[in-house]
Amino acid sequence: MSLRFQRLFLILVTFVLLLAAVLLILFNSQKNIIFFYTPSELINEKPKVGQNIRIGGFVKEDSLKKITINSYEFEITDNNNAIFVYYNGILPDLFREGQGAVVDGIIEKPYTIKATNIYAKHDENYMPASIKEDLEKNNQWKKNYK
Amino acid sequence: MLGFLINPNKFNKLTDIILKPLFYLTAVIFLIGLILIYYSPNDYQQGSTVRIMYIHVPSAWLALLTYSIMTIYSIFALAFRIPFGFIINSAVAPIGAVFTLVCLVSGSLWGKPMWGTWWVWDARLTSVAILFIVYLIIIFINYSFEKIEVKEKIIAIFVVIGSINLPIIKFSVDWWNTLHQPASISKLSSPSIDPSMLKPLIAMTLAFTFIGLIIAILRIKTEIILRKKSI
Amino acid sequence: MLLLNNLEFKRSEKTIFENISFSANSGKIILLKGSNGSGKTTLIKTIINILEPTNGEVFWMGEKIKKNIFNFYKNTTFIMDKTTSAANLTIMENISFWKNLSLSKIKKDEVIRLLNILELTKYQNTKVMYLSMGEIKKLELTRLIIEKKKLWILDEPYNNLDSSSIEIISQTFADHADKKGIILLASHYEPNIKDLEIFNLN
Amino acid sequence: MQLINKIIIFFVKEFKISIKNLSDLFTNIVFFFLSIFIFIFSIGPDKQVLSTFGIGILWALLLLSSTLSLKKYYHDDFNNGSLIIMHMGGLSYEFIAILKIISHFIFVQLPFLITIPIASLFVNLPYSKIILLLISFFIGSLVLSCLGSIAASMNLLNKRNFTLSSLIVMVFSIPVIIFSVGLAQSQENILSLLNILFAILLIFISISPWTSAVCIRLALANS
Repeated sequence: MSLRFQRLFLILVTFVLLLAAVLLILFNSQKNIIFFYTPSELINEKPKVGQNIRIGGFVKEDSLKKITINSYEFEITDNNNAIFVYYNGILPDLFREGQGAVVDGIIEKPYTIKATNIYAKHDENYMPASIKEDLEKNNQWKKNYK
Repeated sequence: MLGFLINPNKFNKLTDIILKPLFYLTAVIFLIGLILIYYSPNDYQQGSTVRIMYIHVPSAWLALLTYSIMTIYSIFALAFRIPFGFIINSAVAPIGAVFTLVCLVSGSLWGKPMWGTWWVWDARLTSVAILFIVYLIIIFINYSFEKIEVKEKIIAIFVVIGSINLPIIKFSVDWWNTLHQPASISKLSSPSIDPSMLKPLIAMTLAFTFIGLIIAILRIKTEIILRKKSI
Repeated sequence: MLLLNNLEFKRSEKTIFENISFSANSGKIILLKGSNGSGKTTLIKTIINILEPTNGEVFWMGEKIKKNIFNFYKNTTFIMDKTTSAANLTIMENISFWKNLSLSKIKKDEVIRLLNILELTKYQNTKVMYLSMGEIKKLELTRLIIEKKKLWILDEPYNNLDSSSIEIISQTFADHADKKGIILLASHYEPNIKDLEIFNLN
Repeated sequence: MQLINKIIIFFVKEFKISIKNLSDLFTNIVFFFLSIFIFIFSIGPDKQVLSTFGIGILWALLLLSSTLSLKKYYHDDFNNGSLIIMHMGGLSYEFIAILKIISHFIFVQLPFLITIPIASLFVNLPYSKIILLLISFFIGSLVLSCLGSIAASMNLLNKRNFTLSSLIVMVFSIPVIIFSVGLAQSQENILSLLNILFAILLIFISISPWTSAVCIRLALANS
């Protein structure tokens, strides 16, 4: 077999393999590289009690309660389902109601998580504080700026 | 016209002319950027911590830009035997590494007050950390081979393979759930960053790019001289 | 048969050799002669297509060798200045590897006779790493006979050999030339072979 | 037909060499087990802890011990000229690289695979996970063979710094490790993780012969 034939054959095989690989990744990657689950995904997965889990979503409005000086209760929601979380420790600066957050924790009972770590997630919107006040004065402040 | 992109002599000639004006231009833009940052408003959520963005975003952009340039030059250098591409690779890699490090460190400083952690292993942070290691390996290869002809080609091959990482970095925030927020600027449809904050960001990005360019020009000139000597 | 046309090789702007043209027909023995660093090994590597010439072409049977390199290799035995044998295998294992790889039809008793001539028979089942340099070189040279090819290209075949072995080798070369073979040697030593064509590289 | 003959000859030779270098292989395996022991001693022999960390430990140590054998990958064949002889025997460098990858997988990585069930006893893995672990090791070690080929061929002419090839292998193996450990630990979507791992394998199988061939050619031209 000549060199040219070996090369051509190999190039063909390479392309087929690469194509297959790209297709496989495209069809499968979304599910797997997960930093956190959303509450709905968590409910679908039906995890066992006592399992370590990380969920992300928004802190539900009017759900944050301060119990003692350093312990909190709140709900994480994705507008469909909500998970109840309680936490002992210091909350990050950005953590507030309506704001995105990621919770590291253990499932205590279904729909309830005991958090060990809380990260605040901020979105890609940047806006001067003064403009927000103006907007709120004129009732233009919409909820799509979370 | 574009000969300076592949020809060392033309590159030297052109850069001899533009280096000084470029230097003054950079200084002016950098100063303007600093002033704009000083007068830029606080974010409605993050307060004045948002000012870390004016370092973090430009350095991240430059880390990616440097690697993309290296990838393009490596492909051209390997395919069309343009030796200038190899010169660029070994000259520019440390610059990229430094910008990646600045990006990682400033991001970490930003993450602690905002997210509540210095570091998490989400897709964006991990892939940028891998980019940093890739830069380091390129530098190691640069210093551990004796024959220039061998090492430059091996660097180019390595750069091309490592470029798989680039789209992963760029799109990691869109493809997967990450703690890191998605991109703000490249969304053309809905501007998600206010003009009063966009202006200093653009000024700083320009300034960082020019600083990188100046260092790159100086390093490339040195590399050209070194190679002429070693022959 | 083998034709070098205006061959030139530059390594990072430095010219190693240029304007090398010669042809080698059947039955010829050509010695590439030159002092250390004159580019003998580089020239040989260029002919064998390990290095690409910056200019010029090598032809085999009137065809550019690059066009069908394996066709050229099918007719070539290349002996390097370093060893080719796997240090961990015995002499016989190495020989059978070479024999099978080159699809040679040499018979077993012929191989034994060859080893007898070169005084290697008693080491048949010894690992190569226990042999002396001269014996390894002799083992290397058995490839010339085993592979049964037309063109022999050798880089410094006389290194580490004693005078009696040199005589055997020179005799082998003469025999091969009589059988219409072509031999290309690079060496700074000038062997005692008649009809030797010398090509000076300096 | 000739090509198949040559492939068989190649593997016969590799087999003979690896039989004679069996002690190297055993050294690697002993390294693997000894480092498992050291890991166990350093985090304490608590069975609960071990079974949570076990898969990660096994994977990390497999990676480290497979980088030990990198020096042998192309070095001997390159130094004694076998690469040129094989090329002149009618195999392109790309093909030699493929054969080398397969032989490295068979003669170096597979013996590790056989020892995995024993190793998993030490780290107290549940039986149900061993099958998954073996599958992930099977794919992962093939990827490691491909990566080893890239790294070892890149490092052929580097006489000063041999750790560099280990670094190259380790950087590229990060995705493999992430998905393999994920596969061995997950309960759901095993199939899609397996698919991703397989895709990574395909990518590295398709690029490593080309890269290795370029590097080998470069090394031969400059030696």
